[in-house]
Amino acid sequence: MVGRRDFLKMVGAGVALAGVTGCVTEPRRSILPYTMRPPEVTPGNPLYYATTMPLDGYGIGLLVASREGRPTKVEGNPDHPASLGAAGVYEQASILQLYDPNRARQLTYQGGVRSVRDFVRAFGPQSTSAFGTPGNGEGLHLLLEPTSSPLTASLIARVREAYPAAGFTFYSPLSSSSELDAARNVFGRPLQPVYDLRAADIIVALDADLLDEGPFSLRYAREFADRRRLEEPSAGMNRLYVAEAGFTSTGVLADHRLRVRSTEVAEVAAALLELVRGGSVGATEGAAPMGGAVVGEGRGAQWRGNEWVRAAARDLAAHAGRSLIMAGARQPPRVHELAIALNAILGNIGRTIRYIDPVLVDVGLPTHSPVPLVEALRAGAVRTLVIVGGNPVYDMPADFEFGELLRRVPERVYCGLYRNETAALCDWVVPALHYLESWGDVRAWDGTASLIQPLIYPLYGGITIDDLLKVFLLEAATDAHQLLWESWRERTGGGDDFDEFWKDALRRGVIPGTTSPEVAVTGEGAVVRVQSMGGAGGEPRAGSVGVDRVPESGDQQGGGGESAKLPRGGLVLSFRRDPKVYDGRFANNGWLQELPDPVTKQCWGNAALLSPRTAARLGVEDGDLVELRYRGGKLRLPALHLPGHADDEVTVSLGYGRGGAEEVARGVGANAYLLRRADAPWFGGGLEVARVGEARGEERVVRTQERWTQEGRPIALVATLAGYRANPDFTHEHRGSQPSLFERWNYSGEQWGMTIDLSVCTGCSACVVACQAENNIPVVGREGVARGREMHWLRIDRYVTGDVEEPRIVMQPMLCQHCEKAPCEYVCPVNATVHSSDGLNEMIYNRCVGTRFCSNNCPYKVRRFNWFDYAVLRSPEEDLQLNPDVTVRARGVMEKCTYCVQRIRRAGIRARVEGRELGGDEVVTACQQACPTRAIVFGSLGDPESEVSRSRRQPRLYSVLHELGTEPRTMYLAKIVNEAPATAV
Amino acid sequence: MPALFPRWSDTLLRVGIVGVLAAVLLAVGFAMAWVRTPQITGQFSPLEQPVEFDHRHHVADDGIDCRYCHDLVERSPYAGVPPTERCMNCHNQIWPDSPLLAPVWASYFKNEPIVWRRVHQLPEFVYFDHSIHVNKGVGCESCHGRVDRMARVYQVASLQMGWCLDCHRRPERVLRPVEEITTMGWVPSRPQEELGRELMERYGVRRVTDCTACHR
Amino acid sequence: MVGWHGAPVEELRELEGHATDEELTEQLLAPLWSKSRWWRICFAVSGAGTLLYLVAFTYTVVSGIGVWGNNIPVAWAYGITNFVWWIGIGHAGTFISAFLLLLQQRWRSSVNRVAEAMTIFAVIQAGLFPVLHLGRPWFAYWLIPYPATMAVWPQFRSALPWDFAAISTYFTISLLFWYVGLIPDLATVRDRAPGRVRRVVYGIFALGWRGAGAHWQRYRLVYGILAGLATPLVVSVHSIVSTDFAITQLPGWHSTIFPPYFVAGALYSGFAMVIMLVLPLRAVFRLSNVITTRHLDSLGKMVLAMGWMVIYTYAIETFFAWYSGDPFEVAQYLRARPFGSYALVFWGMVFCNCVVPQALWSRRVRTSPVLLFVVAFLVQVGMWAERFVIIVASLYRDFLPSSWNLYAPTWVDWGLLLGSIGFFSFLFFLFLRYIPFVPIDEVKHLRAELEPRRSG
Amino acid sequence: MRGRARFVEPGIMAEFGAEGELEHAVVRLRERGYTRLEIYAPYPVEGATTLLYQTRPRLNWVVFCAATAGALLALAVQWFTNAFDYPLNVGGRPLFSLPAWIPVTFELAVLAGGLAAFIGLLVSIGLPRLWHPVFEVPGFERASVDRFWVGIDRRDPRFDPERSRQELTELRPLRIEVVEVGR
Repeated sequence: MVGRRDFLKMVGAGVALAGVTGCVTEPRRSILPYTMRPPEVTPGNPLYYATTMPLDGYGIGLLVASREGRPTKVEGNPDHPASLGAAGVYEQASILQLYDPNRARQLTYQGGVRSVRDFVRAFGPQSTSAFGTPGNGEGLHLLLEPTSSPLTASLIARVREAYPAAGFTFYSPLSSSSELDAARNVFGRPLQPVYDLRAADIIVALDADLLDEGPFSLRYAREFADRRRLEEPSAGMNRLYVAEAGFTSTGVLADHRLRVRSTEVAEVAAALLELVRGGSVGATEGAAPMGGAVVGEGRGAQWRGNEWVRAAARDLAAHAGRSLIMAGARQPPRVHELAIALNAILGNIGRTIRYIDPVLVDVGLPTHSPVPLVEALRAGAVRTLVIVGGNPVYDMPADFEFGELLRRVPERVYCGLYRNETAALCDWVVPALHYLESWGDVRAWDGTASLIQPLIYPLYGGITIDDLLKVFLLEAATDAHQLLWESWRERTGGGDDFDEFWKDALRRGVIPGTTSPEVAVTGEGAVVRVQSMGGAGGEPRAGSVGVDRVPESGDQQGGGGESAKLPRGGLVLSFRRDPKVYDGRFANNGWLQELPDPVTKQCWGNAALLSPRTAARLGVEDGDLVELRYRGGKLRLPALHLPGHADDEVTVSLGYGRGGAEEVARGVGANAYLLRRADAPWFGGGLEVARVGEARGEERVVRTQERWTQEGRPIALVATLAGYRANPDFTHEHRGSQPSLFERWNYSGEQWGMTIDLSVCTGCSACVVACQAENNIPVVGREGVARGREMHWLRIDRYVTGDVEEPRIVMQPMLCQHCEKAPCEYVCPVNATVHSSDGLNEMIYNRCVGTRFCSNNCPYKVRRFNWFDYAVLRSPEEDLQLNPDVTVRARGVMEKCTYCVQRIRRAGIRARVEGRELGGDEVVTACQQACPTRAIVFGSLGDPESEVSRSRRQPRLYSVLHELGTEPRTMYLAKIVNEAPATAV
Repeated sequence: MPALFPRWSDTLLRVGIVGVLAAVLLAVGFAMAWVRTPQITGQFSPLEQPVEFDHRHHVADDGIDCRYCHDLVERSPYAGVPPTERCMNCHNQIWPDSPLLAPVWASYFKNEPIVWRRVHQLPEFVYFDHSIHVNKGVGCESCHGRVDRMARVYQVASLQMGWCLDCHRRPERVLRPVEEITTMGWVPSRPQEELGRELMERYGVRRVTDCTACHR
Repeated sequence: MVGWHGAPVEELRELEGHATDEELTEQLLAPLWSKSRWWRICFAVSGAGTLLYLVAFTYTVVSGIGVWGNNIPVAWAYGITNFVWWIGIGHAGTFISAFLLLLQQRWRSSVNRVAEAMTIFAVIQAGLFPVLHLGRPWFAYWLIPYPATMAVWPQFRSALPWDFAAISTYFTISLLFWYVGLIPDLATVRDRAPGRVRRVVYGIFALGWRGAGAHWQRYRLVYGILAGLATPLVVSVHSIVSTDFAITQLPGWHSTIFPPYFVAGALYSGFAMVIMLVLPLRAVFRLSNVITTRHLDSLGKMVLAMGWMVIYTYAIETFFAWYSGDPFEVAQYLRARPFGSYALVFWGMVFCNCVVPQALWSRRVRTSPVLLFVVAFLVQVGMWAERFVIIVASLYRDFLPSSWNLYAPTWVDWGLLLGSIGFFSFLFFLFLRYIPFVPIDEVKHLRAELEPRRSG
Repeated sequence: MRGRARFVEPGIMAEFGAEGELEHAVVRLRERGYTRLEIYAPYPVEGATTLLYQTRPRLNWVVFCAATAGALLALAVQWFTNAFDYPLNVGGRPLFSLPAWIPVTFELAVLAGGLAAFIGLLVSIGLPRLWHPVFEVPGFERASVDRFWVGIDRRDPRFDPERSRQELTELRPLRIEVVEVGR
């Protein structure tokens, strides 16, 4: 989207503008009224539709705003269990994917354009295919993405009937079976845990990014935050222990974070279990080495890990039944088993955890592993491979050499959104529909089913997986809605009130009564099982939990496998889901590419993350180009020092270095899948790092924030809960009125203000994307960011505090502070930025001449300038996403956060038309709406009972750079960390 | 030896100097006047429309209320140009085969919109909301003029920012009871200013001159 | 001898070198008639520079400021640096003509016209940058309070309308001052020029000056009045320019010492520029009898004096930064500048502006054209660096470390800097070619006063 | 002295080679009772000038008034635009921000003053005037180079072509020229 060519485009676009003056009259536009206006549509006012976004098979409920028939913004559906009204970066950015001009537009066979009918002829009733009628499907294999859709499930079942010999595989590079395998090992059947964080006082996350990863993370973040938002010092707060290698959003909020190699998390878990079971916790305070429970062999009892484990164990013991231990998807089943055991012992099961039957189709069965397919391919047993969604050629473990295998398949079909790496190797390429264009259903993590309804007529044509399956069922394609409607009619047994039921389901976006029931498991049983587990095969040995010995990291299956058998001190390579492009499927999304990584602040690419100490040991400078050598694979990418990262481990994001036909994604970052191995999907030892030289040009790390520290300045304030209670007034220097020569401007009526609670900000950046979508903020591309010209109105500042070795991170969303004594205003020569009567710092784009004086005088540097005509970077398709309530800024003007003034004015007009005053909490800004943890509160200070007014009464309130006397309307609540009382043992 | 310059050159130079200065001043003055003329504002020029729709007939003769066609005006930023079906409500009975209605039928059957030309055109960076104005007693006539006397609708007001501000600063000079919103040629029963102030009181009308009231 | 302060007579004896006024006149008019090869070469070179300027200028206007290296936080960089630099250079001219006139420093006579021309051309350069650096230059006229259809006005709390007023006033007054000073000489050219065309052209600009007693009387009065107006103006202009920075909150900008600081700096670079212009002329046109070593000496002393004012301001602002104890000020002055990413520029500035001029303590340096030129040149470089440090170094390290970022110039930035120098010299060479660059009447007047009076 | 009469229209002129001679000539002519004399010189000649013009013109007052007017205008405009016509809350600053208005006020004062001075000069010496009888005088072009001329107004009560020529001759000028009233 923003390459060299586009730079020229920007430069060129100027020509049109050059010499434009104020008094030119533009040509008459035309008006095209409906011929028949749909009753629900009121041109000029947005309509909201409930739908659901499927991601790796699980649904997240959404409300999508539609303006005159074009979806413009994605928001969370408060009624949906996985959303609760919040929306993450993927959900919100998916709307840009809908309009992506690079999406596959034509159905092709070996490059030649074909019609759907041709496709049906090839595989449908008169199929000439090898497996075709009346065959039994011998040689037919379908490679699908994991799905939980009841409709799809039923179709799959029918396809299986029709072709008993047909093979099925469900693959997604990020999904892991550890959790279910562990459950199977422990409970004898695959079960899926659903956590209730509201009920947990102590949470221990073992390499689990519960706040930002997984199909229920939005809900978990909300629940977690609800137990953390301090109304007053005396209020209670949950405590979070995190053991992880990289720095995740969860690590950011950790009260006690242990940076430990991914390979050693199992040891930590084991030691934890040991202490908790030993029951000695609490009793033997400080009675030093508890049995042999010294984690991290070779580090000695001094190692901080011991302290962390003891503190966690003590807390867990003290909060039996009100605690929670979670293991991350990256960890092998072993760790999950230990977690289950811990939860069982502490009696958390049934209290903070309930188990339900798995939601995905076939989940827990071998069809969820790519291995059988790969073997079949190697054996040449597959004659027709149908790949629906995903991008296996790109994201299968490198040692499968899937691309090579695929080439050998005689008949290859791909159905997906893009002409990606996989499409390039297939004869048949069938464009798929975006979820915002299609009918369907999907289930959330807790089993709740919800409907997917289209917001717009297919832009580029295409079919859904259901349509595709119907082709193989030799059935004529029926109307998608009809199909869905019928399937649910029979599922619910019809009934006269079905139409009502259906309408309601569509409106609310949730199908009532579909949430999976809890499966009763007995905690005791679990513990017993853990202990009595036979040592067969890769199964962990019984003793491994016992006090007598700590498992070697080498024992770990799944995680390390053979590869992990390495001498300590060797380097571990660790892969992670990218917080922006996920597994690579969003790599063509400009918003996400330009979204700074929550912790590293890197845009447009990935890097080898490693701790400064390890870097020093390897002689790798920050920003050097390094070569990773791992089990025969090589990968070049820039190194990036990440304080707080585990030593002797290198983390790399998946999803970059794409080679498909997607213009934005192509050539951005390095493809870490090339190093991924099937036996060690998430981490493994034996990595070598070689410094190549200084990274230049396209390989350079591009970051929106170079600095890690606050340079000792009081910007993002942090205190411990104890400290806060001891001295609740610790922010008093940073608030209150400042002496001023001017008498205060008198404000009346609605007075807008915002309060941001740093205690619950994970840095997930949902607000940043929300702002981008709501306010038509352009993407400036790698070059632009490299030059320091990113346009985000709302950025999240990340600062490390405390000890350099074991840093804490505090996230500070930074946006226009709407200062009452705004420094930007009095320096504007043309009155382009002034104050409104309701206390907004207004920015009038059409008056701005672009002196940039305001930006220079803005102490918060939240103003953004249109260095070029960025509008030309948007394709006509992407223009359809633009919010008609917000001006698209011209070249050469300044812009900034307006507190979503378009929403304020719309609400104000609505209220006054209805002849009432505007409520203090009636207006919701885009960022506030998206925030999963409700860290952002917005409203009128004029209304003493509004949420924001109440937040202003908290003692930990303060304003940034208060000493300057700018009197910001955006204020912050200092971050409170809930450290365990006497951690020092 | 003769002088370098002839005698008349004096006058020539002086006239020249004065002339140039005068010309500059005049040019500036002229430019300022020019941008206020209909040539720039587009006032008073009826536009050729795809359908020969005569407001005089529909409003004056038939007495159809503005809101029958422009039905969004009270609840949307847009007054709303009626969908074709709206025309058909009457015209499938009245003059169904009038040649003037040919394009309307065409639109109706082909289900293709009639492409009207915009008469009142604000820049993209201006956000005008009809609903708030009509609900607070600003009559259609106040901005659109006597549409009931227009064969082809044309723009009456300059629609320049200064013109907007006049009302926003002194609404009492135009406000009318909401019942009279669509009345053409309405005359206040009492002195406008007095009535206006009372209506401001009643409807809670404020003097809105915040920039973001119109620019977002 | 009337009003002969400043220079002891004997130091200007050289003026008597020529037998008659006519010969002196001829000598000073010679450059207007002669076709010097030097001039052609210089003119061609400066012409090329002007072309570069046009290219960079057009490219910027057509494509947008994005073609510069600016970013957030460094929203101002080369553009404003060049602006302040040029306006500073533009100060010495009027200062020499006006202020020294009031002080009756008669040695100014030989150099003031060059200085004034320099002022005007420098102000032209300075005036272009603020307009060019706008995001939408075609709306620059919005800074003028005129009754617009949008009924919105400029905002006079901002320093930019002040700038606008100051620069346009300064340009107008300087132009008038220069032109008034020119009238008698234009008359001389009118009466001496070969060929009717030239005589007519110069004649028109001479407005029919007859050198009558009445003319001279009013003329000297008005010249004095203009000088009286121009002197406070000179001081005000750079003070106002300094408020572009001083009225903000930015550490490194937010400082009450800025107005005097900027004026001193301006005169500093201004005098240096005068030296750089005068010395070559003196050599090329063999004017050592008119522009005497005494002139060089005085100019040298001025530079030295101004240099010390600048040194003082550097010292005092750094001291205050430290003394204030304000962490942001301290970080800016004691860390970001001397040890930050632009430390090299900073130390270069210190060397050029504080160390180099000390050479001027020696009379040998002051009176040696070559050495003097080198010093002046380095001072020029130093002053540009100073503005760069003030602007960029303050912006790239402001309040929130999260927004800190570096600035790197593009070829357009360089093109505009060099191009503006080219354009400046282009205008200056035109001036040399078509206007007597030494005020003939003043020199003759001075000379007459030096001569033993002839008895009637 | 009103209108044209303000400026001397010489009927006869004499050329001298040196400032001293000119001054001497002026002194002598004054002794003979000539009241309307004018001198022409390439540079200001204090002596002769002071003899002819004692009164100092009131130009400085003109300039002063103009400057004051400029200042007031500037203040008025700034008050009207920022505090009266469209009073906007700019950074919480008071509408009437007098200190901020000083710079523009000062600049406009200087501008007005300067223009007044310049125009005043031209008016007070009757320029531009490209043609003037004296330009018809042969050799007058050197008045701007190195010659010094004295002229006697033909309206001078004592003026008489013959006598005046006689009296000028006694001053031993380089030459004497009668100025035709050019038609």
